[in-house]
Amino acid sequence: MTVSGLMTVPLLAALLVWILKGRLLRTILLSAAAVHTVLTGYVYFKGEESIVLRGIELGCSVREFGFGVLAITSLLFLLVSLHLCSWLKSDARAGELRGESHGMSKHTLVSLLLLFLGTMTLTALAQDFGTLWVAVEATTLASAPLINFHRSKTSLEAMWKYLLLCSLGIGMALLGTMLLSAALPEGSSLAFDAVKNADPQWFKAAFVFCFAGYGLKTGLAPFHSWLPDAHSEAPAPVSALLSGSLLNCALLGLVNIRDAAPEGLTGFCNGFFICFGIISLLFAAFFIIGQKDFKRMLAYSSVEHMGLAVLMIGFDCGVLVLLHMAFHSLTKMMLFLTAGNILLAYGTRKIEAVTGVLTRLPRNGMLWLAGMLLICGTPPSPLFFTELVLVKQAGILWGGVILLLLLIIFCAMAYVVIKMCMGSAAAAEFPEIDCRAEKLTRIPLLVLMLIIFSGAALMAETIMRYVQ
Amino acid sequence: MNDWFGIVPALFLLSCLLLATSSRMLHLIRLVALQGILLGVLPLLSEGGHWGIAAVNIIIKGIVLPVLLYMAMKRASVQRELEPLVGYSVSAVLVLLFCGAGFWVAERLPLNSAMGPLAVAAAFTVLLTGLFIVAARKKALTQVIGFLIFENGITLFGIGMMRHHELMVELGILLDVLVLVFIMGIAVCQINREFAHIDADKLQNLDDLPDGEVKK
Amino acid sequence: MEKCEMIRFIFCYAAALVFCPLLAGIINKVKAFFAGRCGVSIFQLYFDIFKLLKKERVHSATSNWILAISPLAQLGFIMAALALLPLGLNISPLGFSGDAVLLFYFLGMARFLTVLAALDTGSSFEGMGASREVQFSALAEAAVFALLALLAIHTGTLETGVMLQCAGIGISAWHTAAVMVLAGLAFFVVLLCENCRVPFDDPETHLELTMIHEAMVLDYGGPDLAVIFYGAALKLWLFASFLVALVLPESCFAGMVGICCYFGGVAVTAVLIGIIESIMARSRFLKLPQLLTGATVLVVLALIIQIFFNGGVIK
Amino acid sequence: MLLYVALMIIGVGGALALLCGKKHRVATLVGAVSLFSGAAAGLPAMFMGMEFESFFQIPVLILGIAAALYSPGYLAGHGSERSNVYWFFLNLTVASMLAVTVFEHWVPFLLAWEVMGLASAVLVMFDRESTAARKAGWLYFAACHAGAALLILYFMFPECNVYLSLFLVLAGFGLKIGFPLLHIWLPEAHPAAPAPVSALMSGAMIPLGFLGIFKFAHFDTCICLEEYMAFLGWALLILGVAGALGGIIFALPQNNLKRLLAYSSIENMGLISIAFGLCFLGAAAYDIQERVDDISEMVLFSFVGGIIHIINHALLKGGLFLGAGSVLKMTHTLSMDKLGGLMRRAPQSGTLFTLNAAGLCGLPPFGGFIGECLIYYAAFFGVMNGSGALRSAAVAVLIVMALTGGIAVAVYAKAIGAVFLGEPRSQQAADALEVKPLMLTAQYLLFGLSLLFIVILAWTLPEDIDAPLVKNIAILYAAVVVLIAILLWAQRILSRRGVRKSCTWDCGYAKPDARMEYTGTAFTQPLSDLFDPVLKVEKKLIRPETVFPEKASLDERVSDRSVKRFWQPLTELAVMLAEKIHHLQSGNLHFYILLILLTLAGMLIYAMMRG
Repeated sequence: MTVSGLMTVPLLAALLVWILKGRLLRTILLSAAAVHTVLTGYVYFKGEESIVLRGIELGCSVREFGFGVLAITSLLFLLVSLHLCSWLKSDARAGELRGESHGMSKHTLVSLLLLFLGTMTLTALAQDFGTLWVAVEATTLASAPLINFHRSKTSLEAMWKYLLLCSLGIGMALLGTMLLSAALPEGSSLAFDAVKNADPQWFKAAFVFCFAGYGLKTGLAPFHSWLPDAHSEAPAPVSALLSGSLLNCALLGLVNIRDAAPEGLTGFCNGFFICFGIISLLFAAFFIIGQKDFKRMLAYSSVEHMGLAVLMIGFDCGVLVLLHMAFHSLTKMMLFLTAGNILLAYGTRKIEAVTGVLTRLPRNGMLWLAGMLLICGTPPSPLFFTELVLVKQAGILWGGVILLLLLIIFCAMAYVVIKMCMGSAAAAEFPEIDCRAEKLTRIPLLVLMLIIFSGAALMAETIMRYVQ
Repeated sequence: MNDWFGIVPALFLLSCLLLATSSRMLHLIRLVALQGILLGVLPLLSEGGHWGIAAVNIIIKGIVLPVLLYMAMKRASVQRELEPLVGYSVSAVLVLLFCGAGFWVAERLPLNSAMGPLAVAAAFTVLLTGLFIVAARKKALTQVIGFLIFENGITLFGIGMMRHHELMVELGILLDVLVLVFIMGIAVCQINREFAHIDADKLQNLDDLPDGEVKK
Repeated sequence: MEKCEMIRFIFCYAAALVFCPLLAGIINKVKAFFAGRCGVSIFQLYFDIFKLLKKERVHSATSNWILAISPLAQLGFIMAALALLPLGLNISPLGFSGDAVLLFYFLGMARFLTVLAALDTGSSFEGMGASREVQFSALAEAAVFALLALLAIHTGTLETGVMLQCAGIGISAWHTAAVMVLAGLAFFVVLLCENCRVPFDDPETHLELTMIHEAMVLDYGGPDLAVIFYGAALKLWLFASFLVALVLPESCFAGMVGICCYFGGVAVTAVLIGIIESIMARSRFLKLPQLLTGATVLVVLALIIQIFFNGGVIK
Repeated sequence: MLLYVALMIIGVGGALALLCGKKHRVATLVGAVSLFSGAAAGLPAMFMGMEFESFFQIPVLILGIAAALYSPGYLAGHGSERSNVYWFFLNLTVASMLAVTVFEHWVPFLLAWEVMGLASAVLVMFDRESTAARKAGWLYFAACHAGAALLILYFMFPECNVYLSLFLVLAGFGLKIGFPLLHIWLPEAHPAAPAPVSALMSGAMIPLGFLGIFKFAHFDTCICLEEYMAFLGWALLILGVAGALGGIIFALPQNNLKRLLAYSSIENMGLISIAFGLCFLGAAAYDIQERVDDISEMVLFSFVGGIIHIINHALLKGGLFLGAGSVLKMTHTLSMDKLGGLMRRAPQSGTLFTLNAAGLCGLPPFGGFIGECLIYYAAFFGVMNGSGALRSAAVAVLIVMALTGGIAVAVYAKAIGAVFLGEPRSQQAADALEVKPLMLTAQYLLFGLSLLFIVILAWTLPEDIDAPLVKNIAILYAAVVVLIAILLWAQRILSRRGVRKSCTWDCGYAKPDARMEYTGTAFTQPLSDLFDPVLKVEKKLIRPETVFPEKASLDERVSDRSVKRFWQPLTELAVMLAEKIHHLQSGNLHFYILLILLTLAGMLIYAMMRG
């Protein structure tokens, strides 16, 4: 019941928004998001056995991997939809003032967003590889038009690349799924629980295709080409969702395929995870150096964090992956929303054109700086702890490499962010927009508080544990 | 009955060759439609085929998708692929190579179905041809067609393996493909409107190249 | 400490305070002798000091308290440093293990005050002098501490008095003698540098551009200048005492002989300085760092000999 | 326990100050009072039970008090509208520094360490519109992060190769201490930060690296303790020698007052490192050497010398940085070529700066001498009693320390001369006025404590350590002070004919002005010429030409060699690599597809090869 509710609420709401053409937009969006969150919470506390989809057993007391993703998605969507309404107004106003052409209509955006939520929910709830594939492909379809919100040439291009590359990738995943079913004994289902005794040879082939397919959707380098385009061109709230939720959903595919590995092949699979994790870190590091566009920088940071998550899976860090994903999602969402505000006020995504954010938009500047530090795992960011455990698991050699790459990424990101935040600002082009951008910091601030408090609590607990 | 098992994959192989060497959009669309119908028919030839799915398959892949593509072609007013990245004669040779690769792979797979190696070999050929067309053609519409071919190859592979998904999943896959092509069709039209051409090759504004680099 | 020794030390200290201006007189006499002149009186510096003391003080309007207190404070530090030395070859009652560092840092403080006072006037010439002073003294310091290290190894103690007494050019072994000759030579160079004698500086010069010490005190006159002259003389006495104690062997340290040796030695040092000033010209400023580095190298050479032949590595 | 209370007061006060928001007066009050009272509450704990950590806590607490007194005046007009942020991070910095000294286990230690770096980095960037603060902030952030990364590796894998682990611990803590090559953030961050923060960072924060090395080096788990300590000792000694000499040489040509002080901090950290290096070497030789007692003296003296120098450096350098802050406050510039003559305009600040500088040069009768003297003493013992390599090293240490001391005198003479003495070189300097009394109080406090510290040392050090030596020094100090007092009293006799004021004598030229003065750069030019092989001063010379030259100028610029020769090429390499790699994201869809297919093919081939 609850599960079907989780699925139907967003879809119904999407339909409703579409039919009502923008009337009651805010109410429907918020209530749908709220209901979704409440239902998720309900599932969590009730712990309905029927929705036990599949927990990865990494030797830790992880409740549900899929459920974790669902919870993150739900929470993120609620926060983003709270942000969205006022953002839409400000964006429209800014477009008006700058004389830009009109983008997608509001209700299309909202209904697509709700649809997007529905597909992501389906992904998180999927119980077998077939459904998972359908759901992941559906997320692509629901999110692609969102990228083209502003209907500019570049956003169209980003959407096209996103569509084509992700479909290609997801096609590979379909092939992988076929191969997986070939690997199984005749007549067995593809449910996550049932996939156990796959034929190793077939499984390898299946694994490679699934890894490439879902890895592409996750944005692992060198499959990441679409990611910076899509994430930078999408409007800020959509970027937040793409980076915060969608990547996690895709990661679910990777987690599940690894979990399906027959005995003796886990090492083989882990090798891929580690290798692509490191490559992702490497790519992210070198693409952030010399980056010219701050939203693209954030996108590469997402590549980095997906790399880290994959590394955590590869090094058997257990529940940590989920923790990392959760806090990455929150932090990244906050950063994307802030980036959206800065973009709103400055009207450009070019790093060199943005200086003195702290002076011109003090709150956004503060958020931008703090967010950068948190995403790079500076304490009290919870990511610090997850990265710490990752390094511990990885051993001194790989740990050293990971830390070095993280350091490079930090240096490059800090350089950009500090350069943007400090310095003297040019006078505001439209003071009204600046004012609006400052007002749009409520949700990011809330998220920042949330992250810092949970991080500080984690820190206090750790300190207390060792001080005694 | 067994003859059909031989003939259908052979038809697929032939279609691949034609797809790779044809420059006219209309031809391509027709060939894809043919492939879709074949895909719908094929499961019926074996035992345990599902009539419903077959019908939906034929309707969507054989009729709806080609129509959508045709409409997009009309709206975007593209007739032919003029300057492919890889020439047509080379493409033909490559398809032959793909075919060889397909047979090579199929021979090595532990297959136990009646349809066996031929279907799998054809599937691989179709799949690779699809990928090749996506990679080697400039027009956005051709790329969509290439993707469809790729998808057809995967489906053919599934049929060749005699594995069936659950009904919902099959339908889900079909629905996804349908929506995908629909959206891509819209995108093709938009690209045409915005850029006055639908060369995907010209979509190169988003990059991370250092300043002052000349694009290749 | 025996009372007798204490009295002897106080006597020597007082003698140093009284006789130090004589050194300048001796040097001038020697120079006059070499030039074939009869020269000014050996007591000339006393006359100068008395004359200056009677004048009024003139300070630059730019200057602050530093200029005013500098001469006397310098004098105080030099006197304090002198009190740590074995005068008349008696070990100073104030000495303690490790006092050598303090001694040279007292002198350093005196120099710091001179330099600051020079800068206090805002004059271009005095800045020039100060700039040169700090350069050479930094290099001289290195030579001095290398020398102290040598003495510490040589004598196994860190109290300046004992250290200097135990040292000395003996005839016991060739390498000990060699070490001490090298050390004495190096310290003599340091002496010349620290007291602004030829070849480092020409105290007689009248051209501001070539001055070091004299340039720094250009703005002083009257009683202040008297104190500075006196302080410079006392500092020369201090270095001469150090050199004498360093070079003389342990055998010359007893009773009245010791005191005679001491005063004689100081006078001989002055004569030596005079001879050098007569036969040498001031070096170019660019050459001077090389000279000081050379002194350090001499000491290090001595150290190597010392360590190699007198134990150390082999021990 | 008292320390925890202090920590709480400071931390809570900071948080409260942050909550004050725009009411900056209230924020200042809350922040300053909590910092002052917290630090004051912690001080008694120092004397109740002296532990090793106490020597690192004392600077933190005292400089905390000084910062609390100094900051309100300093901030007025320098960003007081954001004083809530300032006080929050200042208190957080002090609290985390205390926490660093308190925690025994590495996990909380590392967390506190990171927070300390982070909070102080925010303070470094407090002046949000300046380019220097931007650069410094970035560099400092990067240094903190790199240090943390190295330390994480060090702590996580205690059983790795001994040399690797030693490298990790030395580099990790060395980044904070400012060992040569790792020091590059120091000369950027100190000038950019507000003065009280520079004082706190230079005086109290960077020596904490030594605490880390002492506390967390694997003395108990290493296989061969002697070898371990010997290696650590040699490393510290070499780094110390290079740091001391390099730091002071690079301080010579600096034109920015606070940058000069920052390089001097590198020098002093070098001295302390030399001390601890000797200490470890002695301890390593302890068992091998026959003459155990002599070597143990060296260990004791170097250790005590190092510790004392840490405290002295904190008090004196703290005072100097506050003095530099006052200069900035008075004149709005730190460029020595625009200053001068401040002693007349702000005699108290000038005098304090002069005295502190003399102290930091190790000149008697001020505080700094005792620590340096003990290090010298240890080196002498090393010369006398050490075995071959140690003996030569000790000789080198002696020479280097002497040279360093000499150059330090030059450096500080330049600073005092160019900033406080002579005639003002700009209108800003001419218009300067003395700073507020509370700011002066902080400086008086620091200087007074540095004097008091001598007395405390002389009479509280246990007899068996080195009380005779220090006591002798203290007595001599007193004697000198009395002597000079008498002499200065005698000055009145000299002045009986009166003191006349006149213009500076300039070779007969009657109207000398500020343009004729020797500048700071000119003052140190002979020495920096001497060290030009190291410094590589970039000169831009316009020679005077023709008989009546219209224009002549000499512009000198010094860039840090380690930046230019090591870090800059490294970053350039990274950027170049990045540019190459950026070509992968060319925007060409076909290329992307090709890349994906190639990767896929690679994966397939690998998968087949694997079985």
